[in-house]
Amino acid sequence: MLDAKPAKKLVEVKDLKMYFPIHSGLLRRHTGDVKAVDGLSFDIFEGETLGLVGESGCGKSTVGRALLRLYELTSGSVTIGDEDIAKLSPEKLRTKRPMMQMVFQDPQACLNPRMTVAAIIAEPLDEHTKLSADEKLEKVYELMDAVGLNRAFANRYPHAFSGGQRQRIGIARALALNPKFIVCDEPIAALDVSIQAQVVNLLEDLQEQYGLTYLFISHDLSMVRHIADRVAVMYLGRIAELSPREPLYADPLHPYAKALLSAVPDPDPERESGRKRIILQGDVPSPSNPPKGCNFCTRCPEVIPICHEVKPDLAEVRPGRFVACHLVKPDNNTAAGSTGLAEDFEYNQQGEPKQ
Amino acid sequence: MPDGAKPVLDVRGLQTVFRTRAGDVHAVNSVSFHLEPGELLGVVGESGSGKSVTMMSLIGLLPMPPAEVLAGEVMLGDVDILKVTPDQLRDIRGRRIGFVFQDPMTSLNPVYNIGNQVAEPLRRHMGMNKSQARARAIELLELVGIPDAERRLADYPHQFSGGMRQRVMIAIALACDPEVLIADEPTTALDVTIQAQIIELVKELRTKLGMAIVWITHDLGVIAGIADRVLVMYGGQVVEQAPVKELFANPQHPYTRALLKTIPSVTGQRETRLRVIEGQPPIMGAAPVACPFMPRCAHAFSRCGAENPQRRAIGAGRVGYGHDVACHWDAKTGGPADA
Amino acid sequence: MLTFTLRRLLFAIPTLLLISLLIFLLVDLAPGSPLSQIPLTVPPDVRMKIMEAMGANEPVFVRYFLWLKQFFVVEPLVLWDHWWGTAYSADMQRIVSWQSRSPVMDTVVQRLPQTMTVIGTSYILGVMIALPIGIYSAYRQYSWFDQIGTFIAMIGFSVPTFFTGLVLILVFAVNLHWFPSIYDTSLRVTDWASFTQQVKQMAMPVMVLALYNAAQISRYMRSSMLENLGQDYVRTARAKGLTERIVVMKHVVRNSMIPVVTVIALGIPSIFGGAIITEQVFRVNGLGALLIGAIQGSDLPTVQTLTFIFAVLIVLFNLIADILYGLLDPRIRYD
Amino acid sequence: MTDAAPQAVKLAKPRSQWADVWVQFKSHKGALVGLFVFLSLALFVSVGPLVWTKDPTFINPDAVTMIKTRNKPPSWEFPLGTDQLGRDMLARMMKGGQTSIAVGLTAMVISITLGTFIGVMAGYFKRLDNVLMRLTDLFLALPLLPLLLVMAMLFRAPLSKAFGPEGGTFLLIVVAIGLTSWMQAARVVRGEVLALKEREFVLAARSIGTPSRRMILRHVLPNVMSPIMVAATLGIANAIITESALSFLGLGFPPDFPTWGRLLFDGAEYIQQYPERVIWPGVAISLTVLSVNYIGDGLRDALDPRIRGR
Amino acid sequence: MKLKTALLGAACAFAFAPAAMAERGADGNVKVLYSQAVSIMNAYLSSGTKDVEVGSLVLEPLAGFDEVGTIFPRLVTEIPTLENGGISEDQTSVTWKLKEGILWSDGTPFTADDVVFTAAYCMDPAGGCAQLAKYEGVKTVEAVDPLTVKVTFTGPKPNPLVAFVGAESPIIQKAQFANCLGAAAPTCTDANFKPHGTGPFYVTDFKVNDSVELAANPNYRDPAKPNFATLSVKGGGDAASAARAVMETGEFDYAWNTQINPELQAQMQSGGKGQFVTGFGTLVERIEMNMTDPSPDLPEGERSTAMHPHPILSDVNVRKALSMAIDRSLLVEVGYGASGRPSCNLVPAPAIYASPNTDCMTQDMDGAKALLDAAGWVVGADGVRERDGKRFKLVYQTSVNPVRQDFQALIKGWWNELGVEVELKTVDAGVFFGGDPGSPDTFQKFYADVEMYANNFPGTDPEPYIVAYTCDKAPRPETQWQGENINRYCDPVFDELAAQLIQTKGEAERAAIVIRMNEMLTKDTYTIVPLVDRGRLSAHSNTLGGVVLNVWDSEMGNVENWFRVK
Repeated sequence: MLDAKPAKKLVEVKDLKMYFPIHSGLLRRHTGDVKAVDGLSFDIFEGETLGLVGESGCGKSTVGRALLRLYELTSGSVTIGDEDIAKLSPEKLRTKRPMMQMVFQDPQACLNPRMTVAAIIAEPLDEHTKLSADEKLEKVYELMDAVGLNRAFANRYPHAFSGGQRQRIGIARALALNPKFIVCDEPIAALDVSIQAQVVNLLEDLQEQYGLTYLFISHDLSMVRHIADRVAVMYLGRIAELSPREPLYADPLHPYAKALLSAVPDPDPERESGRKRIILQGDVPSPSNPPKGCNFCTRCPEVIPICHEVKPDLAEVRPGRFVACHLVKPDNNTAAGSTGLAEDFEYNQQGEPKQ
Repeated sequence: MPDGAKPVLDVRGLQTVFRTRAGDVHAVNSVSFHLEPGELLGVVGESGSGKSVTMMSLIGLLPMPPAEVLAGEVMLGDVDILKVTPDQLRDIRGRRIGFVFQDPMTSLNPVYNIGNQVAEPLRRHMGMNKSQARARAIELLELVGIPDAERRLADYPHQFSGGMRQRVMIAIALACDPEVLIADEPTTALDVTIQAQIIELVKELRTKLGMAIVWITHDLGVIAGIADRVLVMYGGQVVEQAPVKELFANPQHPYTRALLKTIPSVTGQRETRLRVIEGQPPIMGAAPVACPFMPRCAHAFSRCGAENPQRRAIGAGRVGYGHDVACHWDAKTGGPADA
Repeated sequence: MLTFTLRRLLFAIPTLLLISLLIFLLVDLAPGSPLSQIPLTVPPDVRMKIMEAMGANEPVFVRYFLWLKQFFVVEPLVLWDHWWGTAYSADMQRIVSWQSRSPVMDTVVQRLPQTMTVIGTSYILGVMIALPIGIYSAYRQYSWFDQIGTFIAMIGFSVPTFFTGLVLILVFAVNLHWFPSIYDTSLRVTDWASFTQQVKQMAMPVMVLALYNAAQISRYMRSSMLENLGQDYVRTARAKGLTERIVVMKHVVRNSMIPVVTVIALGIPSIFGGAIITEQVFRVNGLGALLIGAIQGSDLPTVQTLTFIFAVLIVLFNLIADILYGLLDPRIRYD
Repeated sequence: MTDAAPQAVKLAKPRSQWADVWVQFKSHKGALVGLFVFLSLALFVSVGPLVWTKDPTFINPDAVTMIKTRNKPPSWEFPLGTDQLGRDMLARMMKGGQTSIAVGLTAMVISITLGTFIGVMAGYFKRLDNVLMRLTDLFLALPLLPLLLVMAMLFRAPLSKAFGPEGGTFLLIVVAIGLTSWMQAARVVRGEVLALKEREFVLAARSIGTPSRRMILRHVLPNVMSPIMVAATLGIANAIITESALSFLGLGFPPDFPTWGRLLFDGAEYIQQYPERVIWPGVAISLTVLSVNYIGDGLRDALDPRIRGR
Repeated sequence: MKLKTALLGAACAFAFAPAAMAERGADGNVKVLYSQAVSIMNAYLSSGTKDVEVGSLVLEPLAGFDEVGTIFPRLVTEIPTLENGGISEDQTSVTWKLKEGILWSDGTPFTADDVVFTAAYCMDPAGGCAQLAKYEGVKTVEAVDPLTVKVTFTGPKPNPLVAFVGAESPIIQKAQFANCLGAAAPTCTDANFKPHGTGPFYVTDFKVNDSVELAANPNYRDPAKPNFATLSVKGGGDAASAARAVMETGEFDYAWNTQINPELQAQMQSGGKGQFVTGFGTLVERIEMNMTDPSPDLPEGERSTAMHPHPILSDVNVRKALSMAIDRSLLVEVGYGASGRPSCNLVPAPAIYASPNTDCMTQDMDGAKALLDAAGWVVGADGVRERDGKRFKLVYQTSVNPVRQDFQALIKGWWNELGVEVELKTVDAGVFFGGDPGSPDTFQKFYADVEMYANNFPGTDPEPYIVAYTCDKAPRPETQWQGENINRYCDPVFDELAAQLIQTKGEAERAAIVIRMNEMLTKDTYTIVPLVDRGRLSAHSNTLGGVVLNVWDSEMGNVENWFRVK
């Protein structure tokens, strides 16, 4: 990602909203919405990894699924390549599917327990190609090689594998149709520590090998730090901060990002004992009834009166860094101060203010 | 911590096996450790390393059958709790040893209100009547930081958030002022900000109440921040034991060393590529003859396959106190350790 | 919870109307004529006259709407009049049986006590037997008790009740003379003697049905218990040092009861109609016997009304089951 | 430690999950005995008549002989005795068993197919859910007896004409039982499908673009097999008992066409003089139902991965 | 001869008879079991035997039949005859003289007005009276004075003692039923369930289709009767368990219609708790031959009509052969035991009407085969007879009933032996006898080659019964498939005899014609193949005395004489 070649936008999300209606009362009238995703805009560039972090219930998984239109969007657009997939007909969507794939969280649940590994990996091929059985098998073997699975396991059932191996099967399936864009929905959350690294390394290798673009959804900030080029921090259906990796981890701007980072325990007693923790009070409000104004205002240690009134927009406050906070004002020298290679275009891309 | 102070809990040679249709699974193999008064002992290991089973079996919470404790003694003060009658054991559980489990969503009974569940151990062990138990329950909930505790007594678990539920679990575990609190991955199911809250809470309660704590986790980060001493488990046995700073600064076992390297951090240097421990965690089966980590160990040599290493002390002190490791390989010399 | 209940009630109305139409048409289409009871000696023209007098030769839809009106307007009014001594329904045509030429509802009301006492007792008894068996079987899964319980339960629903009933009669009535083989519906319980007599005459039908009911419910209880015994909160309860009795009886049973109570509630409508054969065997002339008699006599108004009442009961107990579920499970109650 | 046992399976040689199911099934003693008993019964009724070739409906036309052979106790000539018309009970038991077991199996297939279809449709397609579940409620509320009478009247004659009196009645009975017993299966399957729809592999298949039809066939149906199998075994038992109740009501097979249910009902009248007349069919029905129930129990355990692990 | 058993029973009973002047109600309670439950006490709204008979405990006709079929007065002083002038010379009117001083159970006097009202009640065209046939040909019923009733007919009536005679046409109380005329009849639930009567009992509690509690009528005309203070009737269940309740458990004193297999009868009888009583009436189980073609290939409306004669059964020799193959005594032994006897007659009783015809009594398999051979039906390759490529195959239907099913199996066996292929069909009794023109399975529609059922006639006069076999009484689409000539038998000679019978007065002459007609249907043409003369079989406990099984009227016609054997 850090090469100088000007990157192309692969995914462009504009004002994405995913509301899940709440029906209540005698006649099941529509009385409200769970605002799982409430107006999200961001881009993903070809070949990069965008990390999407946040706590459970913040809507990050919903974003991933909405991007592949596994849910019908409430509003907004998701342009992948050059088509708005939110508006595609079911048939067009089907032909579009090979280019965008997904890796799931639970390696146990995401594999059909009644299918063999070969059948699972071949399923996308069955759906979208007209290969002969032999060609398919050959392709399956190639994919198994690519993800580091022994070909001899092709006829086994998922339950005979360990978690890490299952996740490899899931990755092989996602790769089968040579996708350009893969949504990794918490792919390592259910794995053991020693296995997480294996999977992350595999994902990185594959990215390099196939020129993949990832949306890497995770609650594990340290892993995201490792794999992502840019990171979006979500809170209660909105993006709190979207920044390139290094500046974010070195100097988080949004109070929530600060708290989040400070809460991650560090596996080093020396550093850990020296760190100043920001302990947030209370719980995340319900997405069906988010607070007025800034959605973080109920827990924000730095809250000021305006936060309870006005919803802050996601604005670029530093070159390439977008923050939705009343406390973080754009630097005056933003335009001039852009130094980083990547930051440059990111600024240009994201610079359009939106309502 | 003075070496040799009388431990509140002393576990020696604990061995637990699951009798399954596919054969016996030796889940815990000769695990020994002790817990000193007021100490927080961290137990780390991946899933399947036997850390939870160890704690469950010493207090008789495993379903038996299929589980069976083959050998060992567990001294709680002067009592070997593996040898007491079930009734005596029940008098100990909840009274002298408190338990906090991983998943606060499922660990509370969904059909009884919180007040009822907090009061249960009080009425069972402390002989309190209804109103006494209720008053104490309010105190306890306030202690664990549940706002508006009196009103919330009548609420049901599903009306609490995950963090609040875990606070309730802690209140239940602490209800009878136990000498030992065993916390089995208490923050794993929680978000990081909530995890931070709970860790703060436990630290605070520890200074306030002074009980000894066993904290089971797979997260070395959590251990680094909270534990006094650490037990590293792998393949159903203790592979390394050391005070926390010593362990992180000077890990001895190849597994500990590799593990520490695989974990990325939000601070410090970012590695361009993660280190990995190749291979898969061991499958528990028959009682091990070889070192369980041998198939994944970069330093393995012939002896590792022939003999399961005993724990040996590093530096001064005896095994179980100070720093010890169960490995044939010597990290200092990079060669076989002397037997 | 209240809106949920109201909503379900609202939904029940179109469902019931549709069911009533279907039942009406179905029963009407069924072969058989009310005249089959009349001896062949009665000449055909007299038969036609009888049919006319019954209104049996009206077109089916005319009869349907008339029946609807009678069921939903006239009969409730009659009930109202009965309670409050008014006379709104004085000149209205009620639903009249073709067999007895008397209002069907009166017969239903007359039959209810028998059905309630015998079939109800057997159901309650069945539940009372089933629950401890189910609980203990699950607690000691695969023990001898469990195996034997399973075996008896399976025998319980593999033997037809007409057979069990017959065997009981031969053993207890013919050979041992313990219990009467025929149920006396006119027995009034006034003193100890008549009470023992009532108990005696209920013994056999209750045994037959209780065995059958207990067999089913104990299976549900057992599997529900098994499901809950493995839950985390059971471990929590044990970790608190509670005794096994409290762990099982307070924590596991209460949770296991939630689905079982639903099953029990849903089974109640079947006790009104499902015990037809047992009622026949012991001549407990309850609602089931009324229905089978009406079917045999092609007494369409009675069949239609009774089956519709059963349908109403099924819908009603479905609703009650849902509400009970909510009451037992706070997670639902507060949503 | 929770996944210790599944891992233990890992190093064993690869085998299909059906092999696992069989291994687990084998360890359920009751189920194994049940399977043995059921197969024996099936063999008895299918191969038996080839060995024991007496005509089950044969009545000796010579009155004197017929009188002599009435109500015989078991003997070498009539191993299970004879009935009130001198017909051989062993032959009748075999013939009756053929019908009863065939009715049980076929009715079960119909009811399970219907129940599964409706359950899957309701669970998978949200739009159909309400309609189909109301339909299920409706069928639950329908009176069985008049429904059977109607079906008998409307279809008996054309079916008899097309398939002969026995074939026609057979079809009528199995369809009638099937049509009135699918509701439980539909409810259970719907519940399972609803839960299954939340599983990630269904989401994964959707992200691949698998159309609904293949989604159901490939991902949904195989995973609801366990409750279906259990419902199926219970369905066999239920159908055999229902058939006996139909014989009781005279809606069953032609009178000279024995089934276990009819033999039991006919024998009930003679229970005091010739108790064996009810014992044979009674034991046969009970054994079938029991064995099938035990098979169902074993299957339920074997098909449930959580139990299988233990 | 025919009533031997019943008479013996009666003789026994009298042997134990208590002192003549017993006190009313001294014997406490008697319990009666009916395997069909009583649904109404008013015989005019239901002609079910159970309703009529239980109703007869309360409501009485003017005259009844005794156990040998002789008419005797109940509420009248004497039976009207030509001799005593009660019947007019031209046989167009009957005058009944009522007994004096008879009271209804509510204490009001019984008068001629009640009789007049009863006729008006049943003859009301909107009432749907089930016993309308009893009043056929009645022009007027008038009260000459409070104790005299005159019934006038539209024309001469050879047998004028039909209305008000027998349990089917009892007298109901005008005061109670005054508002129940015509369409209002069914609305009088209370009157229909608890009618005031002149009989020995009155209803204290009525549970529809379940049980009836009765108590001795305080105003009964014989101050010493009935012996029992109360009588309970319980209904429901099957015959076997009813018999068991009397014969084995002793829970009941009397069980109605305990038709069970002969062996069970014998076993229960040996128990010593009770006994079976039998009486023979006119009920004959028979096989009816379809003279028309029931083939389903024919269009609806032509099937089983005179348009197409039956392809096989039209040949009298074939019918005869089928009859000859049947061993009737075996049927009796298997199905009825003491309560049945072989019969070759459609009209088996009363004695003067019964033909001496016995030629069907012995089975003749060889003769039957010879007849079929002669008729051109030769045994084919698979043992089934054929003629001109047509297989000898019959569909044999009857209602669902265990005994009938045994009969079907036996007869099928014999016919198979003849080389006849038989398909059995059973129809639910409600459908079979239901007469629904829309159903294909009614006995009238006769969509089968042969069918089996039993029928009889009420009272002692076979005229309406036998004259129903005329050509115009055949069920066919034009008559909505109604009619009693089930076989579609059609013979002008028979029709002529029928017309003659209606005109004939003298009993002997009438009997001769009836016998002739009976033989035409049976032994001449084998259109109707009688099988068994079925008697009533009831059971009573040994502690119940005075039971006389009456088959010509209500079975419990002498209930006032029942007593407890001490």
